[in-house]
Amino acid sequence: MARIGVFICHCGENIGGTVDCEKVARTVAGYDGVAYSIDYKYMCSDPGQSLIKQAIKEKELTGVVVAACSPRMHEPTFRRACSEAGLNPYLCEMANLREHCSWVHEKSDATTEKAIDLVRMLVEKVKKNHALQTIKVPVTKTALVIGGGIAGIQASLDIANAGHQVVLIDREPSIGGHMSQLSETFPTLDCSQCILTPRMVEVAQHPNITLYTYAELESIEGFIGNFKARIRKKAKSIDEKLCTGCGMCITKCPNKKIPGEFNEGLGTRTAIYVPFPQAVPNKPVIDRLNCTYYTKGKCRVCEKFCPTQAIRFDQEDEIIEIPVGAVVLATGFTVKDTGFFPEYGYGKYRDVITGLQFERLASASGPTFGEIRRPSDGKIPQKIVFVACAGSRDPAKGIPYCSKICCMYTAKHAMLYQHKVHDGESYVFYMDIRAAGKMYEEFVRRAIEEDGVNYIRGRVSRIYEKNGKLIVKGADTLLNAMPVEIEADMVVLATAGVANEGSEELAQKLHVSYDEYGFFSEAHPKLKPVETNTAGIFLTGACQAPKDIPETVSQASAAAAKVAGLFSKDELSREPLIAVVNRSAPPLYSTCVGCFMCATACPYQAIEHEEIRDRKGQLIKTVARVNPGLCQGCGTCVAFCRSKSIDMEGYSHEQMYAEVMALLND
Amino acid sequence: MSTLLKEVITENTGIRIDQCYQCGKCSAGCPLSEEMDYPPSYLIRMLQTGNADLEEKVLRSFTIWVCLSCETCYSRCPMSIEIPKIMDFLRERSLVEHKSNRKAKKIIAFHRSFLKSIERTGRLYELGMLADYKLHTADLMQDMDLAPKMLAAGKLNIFPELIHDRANLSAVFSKTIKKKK
Amino acid sequence: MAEFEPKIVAFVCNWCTYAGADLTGTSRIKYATNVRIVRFPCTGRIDYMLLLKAFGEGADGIIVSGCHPNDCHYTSGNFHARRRWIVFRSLMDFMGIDVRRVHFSWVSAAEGAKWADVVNHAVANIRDLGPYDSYKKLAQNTEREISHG
Amino acid sequence: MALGFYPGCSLKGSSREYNESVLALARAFDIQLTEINDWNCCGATAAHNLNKDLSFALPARILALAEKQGLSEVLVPCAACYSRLATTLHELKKEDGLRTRISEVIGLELKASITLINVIQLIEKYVLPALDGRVVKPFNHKVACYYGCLLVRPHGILNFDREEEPQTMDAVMAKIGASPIDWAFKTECCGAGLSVSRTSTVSRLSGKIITDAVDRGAEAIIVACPMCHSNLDMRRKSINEFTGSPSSIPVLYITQALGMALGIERKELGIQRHFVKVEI
Repeated sequence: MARIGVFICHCGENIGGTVDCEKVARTVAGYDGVAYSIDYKYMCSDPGQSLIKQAIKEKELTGVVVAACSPRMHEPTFRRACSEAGLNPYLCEMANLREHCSWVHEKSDATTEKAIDLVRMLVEKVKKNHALQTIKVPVTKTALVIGGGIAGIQASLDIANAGHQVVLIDREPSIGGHMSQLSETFPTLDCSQCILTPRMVEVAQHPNITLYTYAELESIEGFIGNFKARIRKKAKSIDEKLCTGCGMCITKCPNKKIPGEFNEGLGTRTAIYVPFPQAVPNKPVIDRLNCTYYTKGKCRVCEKFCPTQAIRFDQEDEIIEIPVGAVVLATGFTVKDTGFFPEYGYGKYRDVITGLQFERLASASGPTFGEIRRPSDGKIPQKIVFVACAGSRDPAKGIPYCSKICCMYTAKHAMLYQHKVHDGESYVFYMDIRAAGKMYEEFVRRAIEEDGVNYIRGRVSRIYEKNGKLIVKGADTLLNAMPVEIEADMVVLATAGVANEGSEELAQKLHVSYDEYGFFSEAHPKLKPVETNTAGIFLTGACQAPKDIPETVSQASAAAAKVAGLFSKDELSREPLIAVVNRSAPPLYSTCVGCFMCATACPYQAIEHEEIRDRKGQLIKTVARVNPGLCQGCGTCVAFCRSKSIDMEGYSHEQMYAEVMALLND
Repeated sequence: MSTLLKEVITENTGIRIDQCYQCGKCSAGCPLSEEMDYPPSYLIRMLQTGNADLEEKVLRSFTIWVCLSCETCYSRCPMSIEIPKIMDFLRERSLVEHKSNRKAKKIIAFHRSFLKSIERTGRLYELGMLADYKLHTADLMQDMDLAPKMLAAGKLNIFPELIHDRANLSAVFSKTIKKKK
Repeated sequence: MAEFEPKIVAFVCNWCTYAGADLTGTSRIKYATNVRIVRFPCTGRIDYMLLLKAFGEGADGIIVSGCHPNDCHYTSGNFHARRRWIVFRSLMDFMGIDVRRVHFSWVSAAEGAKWADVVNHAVANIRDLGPYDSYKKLAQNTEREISHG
Repeated sequence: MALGFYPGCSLKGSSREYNESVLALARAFDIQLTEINDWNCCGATAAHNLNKDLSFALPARILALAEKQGLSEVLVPCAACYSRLATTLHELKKEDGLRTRISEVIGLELKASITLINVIQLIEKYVLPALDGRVVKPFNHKVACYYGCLLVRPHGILNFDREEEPQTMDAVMAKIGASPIDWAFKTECCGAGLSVSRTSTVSRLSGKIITDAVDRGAEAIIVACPMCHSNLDMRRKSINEFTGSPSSIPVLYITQALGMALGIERKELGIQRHFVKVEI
């Protein structure tokens, strides 16, 4: 005979002000199997919890229903309290009288009636609950970090320094990401490479970090603590063990006119190349799409000149499989190119460039060795226009959000330009200046007040070329929207930061959700900023949304702390609310007929085949079995099962029927 | 019924004036900006305030009449605000309230002569329209050199082309622009 | 005569619609009291036979609601739910069950206001349709026949 | 090939040569054009400037007459008329209430089922596929294709080419041997509806267009809109006075340019009617 205790919470006035809690307690007390029923001001308070614990012991309760707020809020609290009083925590259920009743209805009899119904449903459900034990799973203490920009580098170093193994992969031939392309960084104007390259080297030399560049995630399976990642190491066409990075091959490669990715198309590279001089690892790869040997069948000049015979034209992609316990996504972002802007010439004007291209022009290691020169004729621009919000905050172009970093880097660009071209004139067209950050506002003011950058509040409507000048048509909205026309030598568009191409596919591989713009979604916008909704997978940096370096680094360290926390235990506890296939006495063994419809429905490959044999080892039947480590408890298999042989703990057929029946038969 | 002009605009056109975040791209691209008393984004700002004096200025502005409906503003507006439709609405409203800008007299006279010509004949009778327009603007000399050249080139009809069902057309006018409110 | 107050059962998933209904509460958006929410882990878990059971026991209407397509916490549960619903609906229709009494919708955890709309819409709609006694009687008679031979 | 035809007022008056060249081209490619019976003026800028319902009713009457006549695809060469008809069609399709109201105003049944095409679409669809071997006098000149406003904007309604730097006219001209130039004023406004009431505006706006085309070496400006043509051609004297650098660049309808390349008599194409002499 069930002995259920029901505890009605007033939540101060939150529930009590709308629902007649006393009446609920009184009514429920009369139900079959209810041994105790009481209402109280705050059930989640210490005295409230003591009330429950005491009742469990004194009334020898076999189940508990707490009628209070949403179970999404306090279910763990009350289950813990039950457990402390010696009652299996899974024999505790919550009725949601606050979010689903008192807060959404006016005070009335109907509201109290609904509260009574909700409690009755859960009383009937809890009678069918089973005592369950948490599931323990082992943890593989290796983290996979995807993406080797500053986010991935920082996360890898932090995890590795905490004493855990890290596998860092990057799809480019070198780590470094966008930060390695930057000239100087706001608001301190320190050189980006100077602060980044030591970290890159540290990654390469760290005993706990295994680095695979030119590598991508092929697939991943498993669950928190127990993933199995398959990584495609793309063929670099060299033997990395033999290559010394002497660079002879690069000097000799006859194919020198390929637009270089690192210089954002403003410089060229060879077909066998390292992206930039400080690359890590500093060993070349052959770009097979542009290599004459691969496209035309002959050349092999690099092979001839390589002093260590390290060139491998027949190398193939290699797939390696590694067990990991956690994944950190740090795949970064990209910026829209100038071709995205019809009104700014569809990218056809060579002297209309992106902010990232300007970084390369301003960088001492860039194609112009740090001199600001026009890509078209190499002349130093005397008049330069910067356009903020190019694509960002533009719903008509499909990018309604603010890209966050452009205000600051545009101020930096204008400043760098004024530092390098003293007699030059610079203009910034902006809509709002978003300089929220330590020393950020001061930085922008410096650009305006000390470096004489002309800020004009208005958006540029059109850019066209006339007699070698770029005509920029804007308006000054602080001067009654007066039209402003500037004949510029060069225009820099602070183009919108957008998700990397292929981010959706990657998210789907990892079962991580993403927003409509392709950025990965955090599990909670405020309280879980580095978690994803898939346990064991974390994110950091601009793959979640555009962000600057300080923010990226802090988020990377945060993700690393989460991973370290996960790796601090040898075993993980998991909720036992999972599917089970029934078992019964011989000769039936199970009602499962082995159709494996469940396996087709399961998104987690959690359904296994189990062979039932007699003592002689003779096969009697094959039935389904749920791997408790893999099952996430969605219950799709339960709805699919034709013979009702698979059921779900916590949401069993019996429980759900009991709930519905209780609701409709008062 | 709302009394704020911006809300009246929303009720009649579905366009939400408060969507504008004042980037000024419309004013920057408008070919007529420099001839306007208030460039488009500025005019929208005036409407956003809900200030009665500013609304009055909008209805009395020259802007709404010099706007050519070239649609450049709308095509580049990041918020896809249909400014030409707003201008259409404001013009009609300005006329109804007898607030049209003095400088726009000729523009309005032209539109009126144009419609009068259509109402009478069904199709545009350019010579008739021009005569009517000149009568109303007292600008007798305007385009005097054009007409003979047009006649010579066979570009001007001496007589109007009349459509058959002119009764139908005159009904259309009396049910729309001539409807008594 | 007092207005007919329909009994409506809502089968919702834990991750989107249940959380969305929580948000309706936190936002203090009011809606009709006629709905009782039954929490499932995922719409994929919902066995549509339970809908028939609910009608048989006297429900006048049912709401089924989960995550938007592509937003399922379990990746694809809501797609399974939708696919099975399409099949099940035509079966219900064929059997003569009034399919207008089942409201299928997507409400995300961020759509508190939408949940209130879904409920109010369903209540108004089912109020117009009137009590669903016919199926209840049929189901109970059938049950009696079966148990009494 | 049979199409409905809405010439509009300009083509019957001040832009007669556009009508002549459209008809000449249609004859050359066996396209039967059936004029809509008893059509009226679309209301142009004047109607939508003064009264919304009238601005829908006038084009709606035209659409209704075309439907009554059983025409399904209607050619509208005038970009301004096209814009009014397309906008009306768009709004009528969007809003059933409006359709009922306007149908009552015009006293005619209104289904809003017509498909409209402009002259360039006509050329792309019916002329280019049959063009092989028909060009006898390649139009080997540098041309500035001028689209103006109403051919491409608003894209949501017209769904033709792209709003910035459109290409379709350029592609057609290249097919008949011309070299279209890349220039900056393809879709800038010429002053259109202010032609009579604010001539100075027209001189300023059209002046910029002509100057840019000439500066970039164009030998002719190609248009597909009677308003653009009359502003750039008939108003040339005042434009020249305004810019201070007189230009004699001719302005041709795309149909005239095609006709010339096909060897059709210049007179048949109405070229003698231009104010600015066509000496190419």
